[in-house]
Amino acid sequence: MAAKAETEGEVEEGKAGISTEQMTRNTMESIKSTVEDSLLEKIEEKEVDVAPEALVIGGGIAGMYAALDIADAGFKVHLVERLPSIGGHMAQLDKTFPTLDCSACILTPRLVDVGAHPNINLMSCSEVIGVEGSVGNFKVKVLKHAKYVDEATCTGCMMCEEACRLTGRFPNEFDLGLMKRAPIYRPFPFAIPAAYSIDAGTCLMLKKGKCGKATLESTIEAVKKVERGEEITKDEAPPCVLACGPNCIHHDMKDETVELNVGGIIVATGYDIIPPETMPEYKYGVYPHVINGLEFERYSSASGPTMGKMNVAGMPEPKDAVFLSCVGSRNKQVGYEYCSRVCCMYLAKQAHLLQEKVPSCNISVLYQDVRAFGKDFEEFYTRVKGEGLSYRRGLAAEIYKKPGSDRVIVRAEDTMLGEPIELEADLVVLGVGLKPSEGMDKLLEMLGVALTPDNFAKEAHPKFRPVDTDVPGVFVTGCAQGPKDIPDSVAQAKGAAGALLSLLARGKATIKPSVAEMEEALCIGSNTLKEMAAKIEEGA
Amino acid sequence: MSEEEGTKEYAYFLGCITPNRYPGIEAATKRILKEFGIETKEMMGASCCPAPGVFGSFDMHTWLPVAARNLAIAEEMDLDIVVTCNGCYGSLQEADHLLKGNPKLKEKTNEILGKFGREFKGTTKVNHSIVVLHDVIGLDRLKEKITKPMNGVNVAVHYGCHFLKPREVRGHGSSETPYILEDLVKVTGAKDVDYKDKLMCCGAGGGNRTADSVQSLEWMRQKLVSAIEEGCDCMVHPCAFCHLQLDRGQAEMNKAFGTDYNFPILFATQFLGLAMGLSEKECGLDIQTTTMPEKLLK
Amino acid sequence: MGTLYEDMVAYGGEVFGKEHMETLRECVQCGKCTGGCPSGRNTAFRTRKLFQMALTDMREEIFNSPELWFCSTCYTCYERCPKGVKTTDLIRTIRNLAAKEGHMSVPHRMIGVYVLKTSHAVPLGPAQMELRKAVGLDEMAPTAQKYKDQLEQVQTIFKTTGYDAMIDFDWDTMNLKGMDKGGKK
Amino acid sequence: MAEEEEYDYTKIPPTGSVEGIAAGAPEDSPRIGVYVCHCGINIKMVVDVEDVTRYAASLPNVVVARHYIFMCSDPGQDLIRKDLAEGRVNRVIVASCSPRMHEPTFRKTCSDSGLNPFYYEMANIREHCSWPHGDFHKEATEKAKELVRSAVARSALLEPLEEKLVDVKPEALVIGGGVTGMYAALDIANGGYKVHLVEKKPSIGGHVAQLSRTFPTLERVASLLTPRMIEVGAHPNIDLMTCSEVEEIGGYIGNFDVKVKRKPRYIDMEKCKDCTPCIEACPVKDIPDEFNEGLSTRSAIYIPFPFAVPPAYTIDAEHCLLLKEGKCGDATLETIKEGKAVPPCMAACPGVIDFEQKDEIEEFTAGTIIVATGYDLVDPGVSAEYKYGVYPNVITSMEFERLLSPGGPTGGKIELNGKEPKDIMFISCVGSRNKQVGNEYCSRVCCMYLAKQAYLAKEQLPDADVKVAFQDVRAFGKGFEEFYGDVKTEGVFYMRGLPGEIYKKPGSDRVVVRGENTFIGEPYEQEADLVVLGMGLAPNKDVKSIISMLKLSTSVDGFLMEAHPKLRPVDTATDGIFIAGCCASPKDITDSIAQGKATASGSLLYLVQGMAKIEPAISQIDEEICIGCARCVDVCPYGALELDEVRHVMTVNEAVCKGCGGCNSICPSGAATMKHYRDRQVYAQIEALTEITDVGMLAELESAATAAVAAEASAGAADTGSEAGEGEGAETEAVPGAE
Repeated sequence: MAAKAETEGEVEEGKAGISTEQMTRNTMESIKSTVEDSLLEKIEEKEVDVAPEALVIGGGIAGMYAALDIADAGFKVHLVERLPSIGGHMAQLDKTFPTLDCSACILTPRLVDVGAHPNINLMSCSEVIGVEGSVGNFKVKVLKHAKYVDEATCTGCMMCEEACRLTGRFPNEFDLGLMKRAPIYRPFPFAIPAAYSIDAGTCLMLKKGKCGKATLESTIEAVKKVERGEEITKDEAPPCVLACGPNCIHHDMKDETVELNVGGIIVATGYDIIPPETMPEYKYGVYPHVINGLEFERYSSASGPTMGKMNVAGMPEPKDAVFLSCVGSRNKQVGYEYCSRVCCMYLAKQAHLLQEKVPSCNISVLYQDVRAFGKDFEEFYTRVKGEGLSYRRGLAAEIYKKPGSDRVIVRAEDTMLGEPIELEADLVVLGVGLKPSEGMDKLLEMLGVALTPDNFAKEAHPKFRPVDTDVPGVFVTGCAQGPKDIPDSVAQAKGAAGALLSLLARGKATIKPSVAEMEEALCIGSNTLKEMAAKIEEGA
Repeated sequence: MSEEEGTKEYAYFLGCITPNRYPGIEAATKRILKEFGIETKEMMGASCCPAPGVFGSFDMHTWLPVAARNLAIAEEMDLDIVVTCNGCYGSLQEADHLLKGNPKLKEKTNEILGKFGREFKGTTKVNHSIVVLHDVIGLDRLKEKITKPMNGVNVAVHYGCHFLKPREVRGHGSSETPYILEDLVKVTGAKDVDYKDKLMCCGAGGGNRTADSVQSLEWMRQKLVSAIEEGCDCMVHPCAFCHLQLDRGQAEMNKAFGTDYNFPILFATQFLGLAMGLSEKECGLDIQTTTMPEKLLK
Repeated sequence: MGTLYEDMVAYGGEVFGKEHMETLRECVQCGKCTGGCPSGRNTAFRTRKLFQMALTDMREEIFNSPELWFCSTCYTCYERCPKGVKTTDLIRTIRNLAAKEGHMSVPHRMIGVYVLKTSHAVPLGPAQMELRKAVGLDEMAPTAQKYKDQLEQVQTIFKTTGYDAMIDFDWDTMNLKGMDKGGKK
Repeated sequence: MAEEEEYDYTKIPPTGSVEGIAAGAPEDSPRIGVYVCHCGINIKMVVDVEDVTRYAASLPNVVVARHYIFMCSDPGQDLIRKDLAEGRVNRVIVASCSPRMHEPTFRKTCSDSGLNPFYYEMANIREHCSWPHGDFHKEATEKAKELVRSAVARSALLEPLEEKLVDVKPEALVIGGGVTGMYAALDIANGGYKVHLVEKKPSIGGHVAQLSRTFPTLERVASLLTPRMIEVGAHPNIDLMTCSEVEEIGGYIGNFDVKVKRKPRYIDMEKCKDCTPCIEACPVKDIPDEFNEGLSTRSAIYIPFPFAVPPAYTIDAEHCLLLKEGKCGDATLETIKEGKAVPPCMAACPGVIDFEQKDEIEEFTAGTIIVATGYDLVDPGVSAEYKYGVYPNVITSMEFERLLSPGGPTGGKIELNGKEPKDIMFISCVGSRNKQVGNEYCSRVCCMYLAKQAYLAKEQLPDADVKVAFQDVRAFGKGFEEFYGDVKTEGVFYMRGLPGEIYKKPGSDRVVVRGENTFIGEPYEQEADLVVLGMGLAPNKDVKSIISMLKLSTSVDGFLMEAHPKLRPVDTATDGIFIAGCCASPKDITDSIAQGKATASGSLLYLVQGMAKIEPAISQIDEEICIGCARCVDVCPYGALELDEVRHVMTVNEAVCKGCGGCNSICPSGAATMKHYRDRQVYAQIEALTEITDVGMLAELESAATAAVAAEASAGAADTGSEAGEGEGAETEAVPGAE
């Protein structure tokens, strides 16, 4: 059989060249005709004018960069951020891998750029609540939640926060609850916008209509009095209003709906961390020694709860620490089958930072595959390993408290030794993965963009159209499309900006006629569904 | 069948250890269920479940029809099953699950059962007595009957393996964060104490006790030590097979290792029985290896 | 006979379904199974390694190692496997195949003898009857041990599936063949 | 003197200020404001910022000195804005981090408030002080003072400079017609701007065109890529130059002067019908086909692959007998001209082939440049132990792609010499993650393309034994991990451990792979009749000239370096020049396209604006003393200097000069100086640094300043026992604080 095949092969060889040529030629013909077909379709397409404005949803690093490129090119950008400040998760990080740049330091200038850009209309505490129209002309409704502080006049002096009767009582989301804030607050010192806002859920005045002796009515009156230059007493207004120099606190502020008309939309809604509770065997929330990767960033950060000292949950600096890979990610069992792409590297970075801060600390990293794939990642991984911490292959199986001690024990197998191991530790860092941010699914539904099975936004083509969606004029970028690190997010964001810019620059977009066409005989000439329904009823 | 007040009946699948080694478990369980109006009917002609880790390990094609035969007996009685052993729970529930999900397998199994006129139809449901206590009777009703609260008693809960796992078949939620036994212990006023090896196997399953009894006892020793170190007064569990390992195993262990352990082991209904005013004797606790301290009996 | 993996899929697949068995191939050798294994920290049993050996078709090495029998089927690894590998069921399947090829210890075979004789792996004896009476129960529960026809049903199953032959059961002595001479096959 | 207390940074209030000794200075004199940053605690932890502030206030020309927790934050910048608005200061110094970090930030703060941004100066007391001297609190504080002192000395001598704008020609140049360059070109062209796309090869499409299917979606690459290639080829805004190379680039952002050499195809592209008779006629048929990685042969007249764009034939001058040897059969160039004998190709296709074509140089101006020059595969010879080239059974992953491709040499059948392999082994990390071969980096795509190839192998040959030897499976992208799982479920066996060597099985045409299965800890010997080496990606060797033309820098691994690895991944140090795709580092199609589109955005930003800012701190020639020796021309890396032959003096092209200072240092007459870095400015700085501190005098000055102190912190810090703030005439200010 083998011999036969061989001779056949030889005989065929000469022919093979031609027949292959012929075959590929046929393939080519078919491709050509496909393309011609699509060109034919193009002829029927209509062109519409593109509104020279863009909407970017999400003010993290991806949204910021998309907005900056479009704004720098001279087009108006509306940047909608759900939280009181832009900056996203990157603002929470201590240092970035693999260069160990201070995250806040490289981010802050860009925050300022976005905040100060004449072409960027930054709307914080805001949400997109409605989208209509199509490429070139999207009618977007944005709900601006009341901040109860006038953004234009607030100087961010923090006197209100100091004065607030509930100052330092509520967990600051930015510090993952590791620090406390007042109901009137700014998430972090270098927040943009720098203005304060009031959290309606915790403010006495907003919740109960009363703060001390002051009522909502008396407060509103008091603010007017101050405007007129009259004196007010502490019975008339709450401490924040009394302390506020520019008189910019308005407890009667209302939510506002803004309507925009934009040519295109970029979705950059980022990610949430996978709740570590999805893997209860790691006892997150049970033992204070077990923290998640984002919490580590806050502890490690000079502006964090411990000013960068590794006194986790008030404990002394750790003598032994264990970093756990793939918490949540690559785990079918808990519903996140995908790899989160950044954990290997952030754990390597964190292990390095801990080593630097607490040189005597014994550090182990438990992993299954070290995915050091990016530029200079492998080199960084090698360097970190060379610093004397130990990388041991094998995922942690479980964590329990060492009896009669305040330390914990991590059980795992060192798969390279083929032996089970027990690592004693007083700090365990969970390398939690990334999942789509809360509420993204609803937003995408509004936009008509589908999800991939991992619940991230579906791009038009995973390979060749990574920032387009099936909806022309709507683009996705950053972690909304799938987990990625900062440079990949930035590149993708600029990629989406490029796609949108080419639309805005040309000023024209093509629309498939099927979208707009209608059978005139059946048309009952109405713009809204309600009217249409009414007309149909009339007709009937 | 009504799950409201009034009489509910279950077919009580005894298995091997409950009736043949620890009849106290059988007695206590029957009494407590009856107290809440639940009748337990004997399953005439039931056999070994058979042990899932043992027969399942040797020949699952034998294991399955034997389990199916037991299920068929309950079906003939038109009753749901209640068990007092994780092995029986695991075996019967898994067999039920597999047979319901695989018509070909069911057909093949019924071919064998047909030789003596039985058939698996898939009409019964396998329940663990402890789950019946927790879910059917409910903590509130249980609490009403606690006459001798176990205040000040520190309890180490032991689940055994097949009670919770695999969760896709058992359906009691995450095996890492169980709650059923804890709830039952707390209802008596006792304290549920977290200890290192709480979720660890007793060491007996899967033919392990048979394969190498010494190392099987060593696992158990580790488990007991970790409970004792946390100041526990006794161990409460839902499995007759674990009971055999944990109770009789202590005597074997003392002999093998020259130790002197006597850590009280109680099946959950025995523990509840004491709290509900049953005597040590009525719960069969006087006829087992480990002895009960005054604290539990007062 | 195919590779061990193929045999496992064929044999275990009949009971659990092929897909259940095929999860073996998704193993990424992360070691979470061994890490939390109560046996692993007490014996030479290495769950992860067993799967790797199964995938590399090391049939003889697996079948001849006593560690194969040190899994207590506690399902801890089964619950935690990130890739959803059906670990415990795979181990039981490997054991089945090993048993079929005669890798079964005398004590393990004896369990079958008890069931064949009494329908119980842990049978009732006179002493235990006393215990039953002590707690107010009938001296014998109405199980198959009590009724010959019921016991015969259980025996029929064992005969049909060939379990009796697998453990070398002697119906005349109602014991393992050659047990009088030490029980070796 | 009182016993010195141990420095405790937690007691330093978030902000404070001290009036400087020049507080009353006239408006037209230098009035310097010094702003000391805590950088959270980065600086404050080591450097006593209050002490530095007091010291700064004691220096000449300083009107006010302040310290604040985050100078770069908005409230921090507000401190400066306020002082400028009040006309209090006309020079600004921030003592904080590296100018690389925040010089642009604070320059902008100044210019927003109407101060020429070049009146801004920076003292780096973080990277140069608090970070490296963490253990020496006192010495670091002294050093911080010295750094501030030198900045103050320089500040007084600064001159205003004007930032200039240049027009941007609304056209872009894209170098490289692979998938990255194509996508960059399309976005710009779709935006309505002209793009010159230069590709060296006869067709665009790059390496991607050679691939069989994509991971993880397993789609045919040709069917996805071809429509895009045709779109590029037919786009009215894209000037596609194939068989072309960039010869020369001069100029600067907005106005790059580009010369492109277009090599002849010897075919009239308009007339070429894209049929086959010329191929059949050509007598040279044994040229290894590059597109098929040499697995098949082609003739000297050829089309690289059937769906090539432009869809035209090319004559390979290196192999064409007529062009190489001057004679093909009876035909020579002469006989053709005379209309006598023609070579077989011309006979087969009259009127289309033109041997008279010559190299042409095309010149144009481009506003921006995108470099997308892609990658080379690592030479498989680097891992000689795998015996590539020795045993025919060992092939590269790209060769395997060609075997899988329906348009490949076997029509998509996996076979070697006509035989289907039974045992296939894929080896990861060949030439990647390997210091020994000089490539320490990970090539990012190999794990996944091997997974794909193994999957396709198993799909085509279900009975074959397919194994992958790996060290870490880097399945990091969207859908990758899921795909990796599928590949394994299909029966591909993943074995951890890189093989040590390959040898031929004696008496057989099979090879044996020796390795360790590290999961078992046992060595193995695996027989195989096909071994596929997972080749890594290396920097493109043929773009050295482009690198030097554009003055791009490369990192140690040889890939092009971006302006900032995190936040400026597609920018370069030179404005208007961008890099994208695998020339910057290995990446997959998706990530390359994203980057390609990102450079389109970077370009469009300038093209739409039509103008760009240029660097003002550049070289200046004092024509009075310039002797026209032109020595500076040699050292200038940007080609910014030119000799004015008539006046015999040097001239500076202001848009090209980057202000590197090379000319300044080499100029014998001292005619070349740097704006913003004048000798006197730099010397003043050096003198201030090297000045032997007159301790007595300084102490005097300092105490004078302290007397006029006010360092009132925000309310929260007032009760922390701050040592300052008790002087007379204390200037109390509630400055926005932050904690």
